[in-house]
Amino acid sequence: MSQASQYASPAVWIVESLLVFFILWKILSARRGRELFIRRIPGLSALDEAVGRATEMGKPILFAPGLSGLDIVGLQSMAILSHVVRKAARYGTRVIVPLADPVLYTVAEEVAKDAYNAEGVPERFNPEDVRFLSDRQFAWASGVVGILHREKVASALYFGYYFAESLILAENGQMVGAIQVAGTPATTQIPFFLASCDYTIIGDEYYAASAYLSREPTLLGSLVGQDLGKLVIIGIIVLGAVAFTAQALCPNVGWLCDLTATITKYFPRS
Amino acid sequence: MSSVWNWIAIPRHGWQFAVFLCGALVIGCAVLMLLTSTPPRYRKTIVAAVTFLAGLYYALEFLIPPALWPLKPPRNPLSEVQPLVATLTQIIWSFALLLGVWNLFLIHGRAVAKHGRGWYNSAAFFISFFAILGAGLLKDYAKNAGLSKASESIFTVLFSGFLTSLDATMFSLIAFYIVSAAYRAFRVKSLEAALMMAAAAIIMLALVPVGAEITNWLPQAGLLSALRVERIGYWLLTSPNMAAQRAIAFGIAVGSLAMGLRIWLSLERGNFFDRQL
Amino acid sequence: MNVLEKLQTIDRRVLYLLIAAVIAVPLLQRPSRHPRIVFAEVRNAYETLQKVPKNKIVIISCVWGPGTRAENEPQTRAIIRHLLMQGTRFVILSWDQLGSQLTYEDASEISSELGKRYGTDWVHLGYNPGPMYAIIRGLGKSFQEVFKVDRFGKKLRSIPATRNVRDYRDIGAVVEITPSGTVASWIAYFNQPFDVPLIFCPTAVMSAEAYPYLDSGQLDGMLNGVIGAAQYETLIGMENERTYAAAAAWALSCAHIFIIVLIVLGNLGYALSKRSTRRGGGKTIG
Amino acid sequence: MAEWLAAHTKTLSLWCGALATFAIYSVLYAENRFYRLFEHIFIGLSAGFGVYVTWSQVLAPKWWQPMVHKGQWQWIFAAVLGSMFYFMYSKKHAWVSRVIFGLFMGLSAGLMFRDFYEIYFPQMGASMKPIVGNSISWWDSVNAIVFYAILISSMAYFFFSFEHDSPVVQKTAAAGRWFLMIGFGAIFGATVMGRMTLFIGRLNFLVNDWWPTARVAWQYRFFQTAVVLAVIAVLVQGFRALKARSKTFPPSA
Repeated sequence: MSQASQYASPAVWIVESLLVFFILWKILSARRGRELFIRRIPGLSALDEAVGRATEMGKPILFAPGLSGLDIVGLQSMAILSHVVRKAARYGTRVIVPLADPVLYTVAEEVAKDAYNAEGVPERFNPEDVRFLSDRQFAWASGVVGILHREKVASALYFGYYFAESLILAENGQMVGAIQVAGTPATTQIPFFLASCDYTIIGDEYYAASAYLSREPTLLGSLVGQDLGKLVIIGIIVLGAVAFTAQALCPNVGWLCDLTATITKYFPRS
Repeated sequence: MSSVWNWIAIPRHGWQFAVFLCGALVIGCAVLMLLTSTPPRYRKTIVAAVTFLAGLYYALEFLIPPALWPLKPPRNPLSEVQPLVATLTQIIWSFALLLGVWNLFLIHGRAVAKHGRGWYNSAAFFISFFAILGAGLLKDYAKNAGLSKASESIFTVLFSGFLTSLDATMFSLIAFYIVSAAYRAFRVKSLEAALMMAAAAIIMLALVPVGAEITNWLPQAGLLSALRVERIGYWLLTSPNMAAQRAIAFGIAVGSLAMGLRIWLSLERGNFFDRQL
Repeated sequence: MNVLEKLQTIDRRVLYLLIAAVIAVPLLQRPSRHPRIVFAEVRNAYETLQKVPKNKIVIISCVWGPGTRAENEPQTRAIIRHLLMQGTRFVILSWDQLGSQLTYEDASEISSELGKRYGTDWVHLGYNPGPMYAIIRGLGKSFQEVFKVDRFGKKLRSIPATRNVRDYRDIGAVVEITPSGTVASWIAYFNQPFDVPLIFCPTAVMSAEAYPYLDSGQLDGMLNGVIGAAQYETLIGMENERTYAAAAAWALSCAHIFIIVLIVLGNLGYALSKRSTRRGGGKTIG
Repeated sequence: MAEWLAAHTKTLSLWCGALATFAIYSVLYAENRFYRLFEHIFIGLSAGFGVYVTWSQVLAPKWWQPMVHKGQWQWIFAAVLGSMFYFMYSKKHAWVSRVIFGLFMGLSAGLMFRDFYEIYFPQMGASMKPIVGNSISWWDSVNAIVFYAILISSMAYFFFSFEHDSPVVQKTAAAGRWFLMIGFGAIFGATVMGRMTLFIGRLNFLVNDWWPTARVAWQYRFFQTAVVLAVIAVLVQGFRALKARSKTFPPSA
């Protein structure tokens, strides 16, 4: 292949500038205070139902952020935790939060306390309900299993980064008959949650859910910008498909052949 | 300019080496001292600038084709130094590998010192750490042939006996959890779960040799052969699955571009990133 | 309470013993029969390596360690055997501290079995900590400058197999054997820009996500877990040998059927218990 | 001593491997002391081995030797930069480590433009499939239609910035979630296969590598005694664990 393919072609400049422009434009305008719209995703209603059911039964809720640490996934899980605790605080339902990361533990404690304060019931906050169990994967998992059984949890919410322990938790949640709602960007765990939970928030929905709840401008702007970027990609694909179909239908038209050759040059197929 | 550079690049030997090495160390430490005493309000700017400049290197290396550089013959000078960047980052990065070790030393050192519950586990950590490190270094550097040979045997036992078995067994635990979850947790509660499990079952059979045996009564060619499990499973993998995975991949493509921009331009917000440095 | 409902209360440890028994049978028996069906992507991988010119080398990049040895080692061994048999030189590059030892042992064993020699037929470049992007990017420009020495600290310029390797022009193919999402680095920084073929040997967990890249031709072939390795062995003429990969393929067959049966039984019992709950009125589980 | 060790390395490794395997699998029965001990040995060994390999295969040949033996004194600057990572343990000066982390984060972020081009431009190119045409079979047409239906609806499912109120968008996105299930089914199947293979690997070790040596050892009286004692110890320990456990929560947990 020629040396040229190692560097940006004009097509790269056009497409990538367009994407960068959309993303930065939306992030910056969101940060300047413009209200951006994101739709409410269906998984959030399932979350509210789970809180409602625990209230009806008078049993606690379990909110497990997986093995997430203080990273983007972990922090977004805290945004969802804040929402759940506020809802539950309103009805006086307990939320038990077992953690596997000592740093995230301090953050979760703050988040829970703030949520009770925001609902005007600071006295209902029980520091015992936010627990650091262990930073070892299976020790953490067996700790959570213990909580599921002892506390007779009515709703189990799994939001964060999960590894193989997802299976152990979902199995035991099923055994105690809890309503289970999960959300994780970990692709390999999504199928297992889908198979064992009542509702699962999949892939990018996880980021959308937390941006929707936290209203953090950078996240919102970035999501909206990404949507525009995906539209650009769909547009390119549809135009390309039309060109290639036209060329396949009329293989002898010169300009169509030139057009498809140009497309193949800029969007190379090995 | 280039003569200064050449002067720096010359290898030194004997007393000159010692002088240059010490000089470089002093300069390095001075820079570090300067960094530690930077007033807090400039710190974020410095981190943002370093991040931006580092990103700029690879960005320009790709975005500006050789023809646009004012150089003869046309070339991208940033591409030329890539092997050097590779070596440098590799060595600096390997210093970071000891970070995790330092962390473990802190945790287990504290546990041993406190003599609390399970302190002997932490002691076992230290013993095994130094045993394999010592055996490894002795087998490479010991002058005494007997000692080096014995260390090599101990090293092999620790490595292929304990370490590889422990690692592999830890990973394989998940298989058991899948088994009990398959029985107790995977419930077809909704149509979408049913669809997923059906696709999974067909693909699981198609991947393994027994899949081909199950529908062996169907012909190998012709219209009916399309119903063979391995054909359906392979079609599911290469057609609908491929399309769904590509849709996810495009989402990741745009998502990682957005994430990259947020990091590169230090746009990320949230309590972690806003903390005072 | 009928049988299905009783089955629901089985202790999980019984299930563990059952799966062990189900898998142990084919392992003890060690059947020599290899899978009859060879997927297109495995055949493509074989043909790609077959076509590598004799004056070029193949890079085998191993990210795996003991954790996924059961999947990645058979792949590594099959590829190494193929390359040694047809006399294509290769270098092994390990990104895992423990894997660097294991891949060296594998290659040494096969090489002495086939009467080949370290240094002339193959070279092990030792452990590389990364960052992967910088190293792969630099590799296209200068192989010698990025790697410098082999795992014993010997200069690559003085080793016959690697003496004349300058940059991407002397690399005939890359084989990436990995349990994690590292293949994107090879696509983006080496194989796509320099148009070098890339074979992907992932653990099964990641294989489903690779199909878009096989479709676009960014990957020239794939060995899916140990099944891919068993199929590859069929292609290199080992279809009648009692290998681990063949036994594992049959053990997997049993395991998959066992799992599917468990899911079906579990769901039947669940459906029944739900029905009797409804009849009994208001009895909730747990 | 050295000779004896060298002669028995293989047997010793096999026995240690079997011991380690049983120790870890004991957690499947219940969390226990034996498991915890071996878990810590594992952490210690892998950390120690990591330091050894990093030194012997990276730092010694690529950093120490050029610096000390070839007089390339400039390499000392790499150590200064590398030391910046360790400031993260100081509360006061932790920010210095952010500089070096920033450098590496910047480097990998800068690659995003190339990533997007080299990885996803060919993906877009490969997605431009002709639907009908003279040289296209009906089966290819079907596959192309399936492809577009799944690609577009699945992408629509992940659009968040507009309300799904029009029935067309709503139906498309709903279909998208359905199609995604096939993809997740494929991941499910593949994951089960991968995890099972890892267990097969361990069982293969026990059955085909270790068991033959165990059968040889069974000829010795002292070994038989040791096995009987070990079995009794395990049974007693297991019984105690079971009793302690049934007090806390159901045994099948």
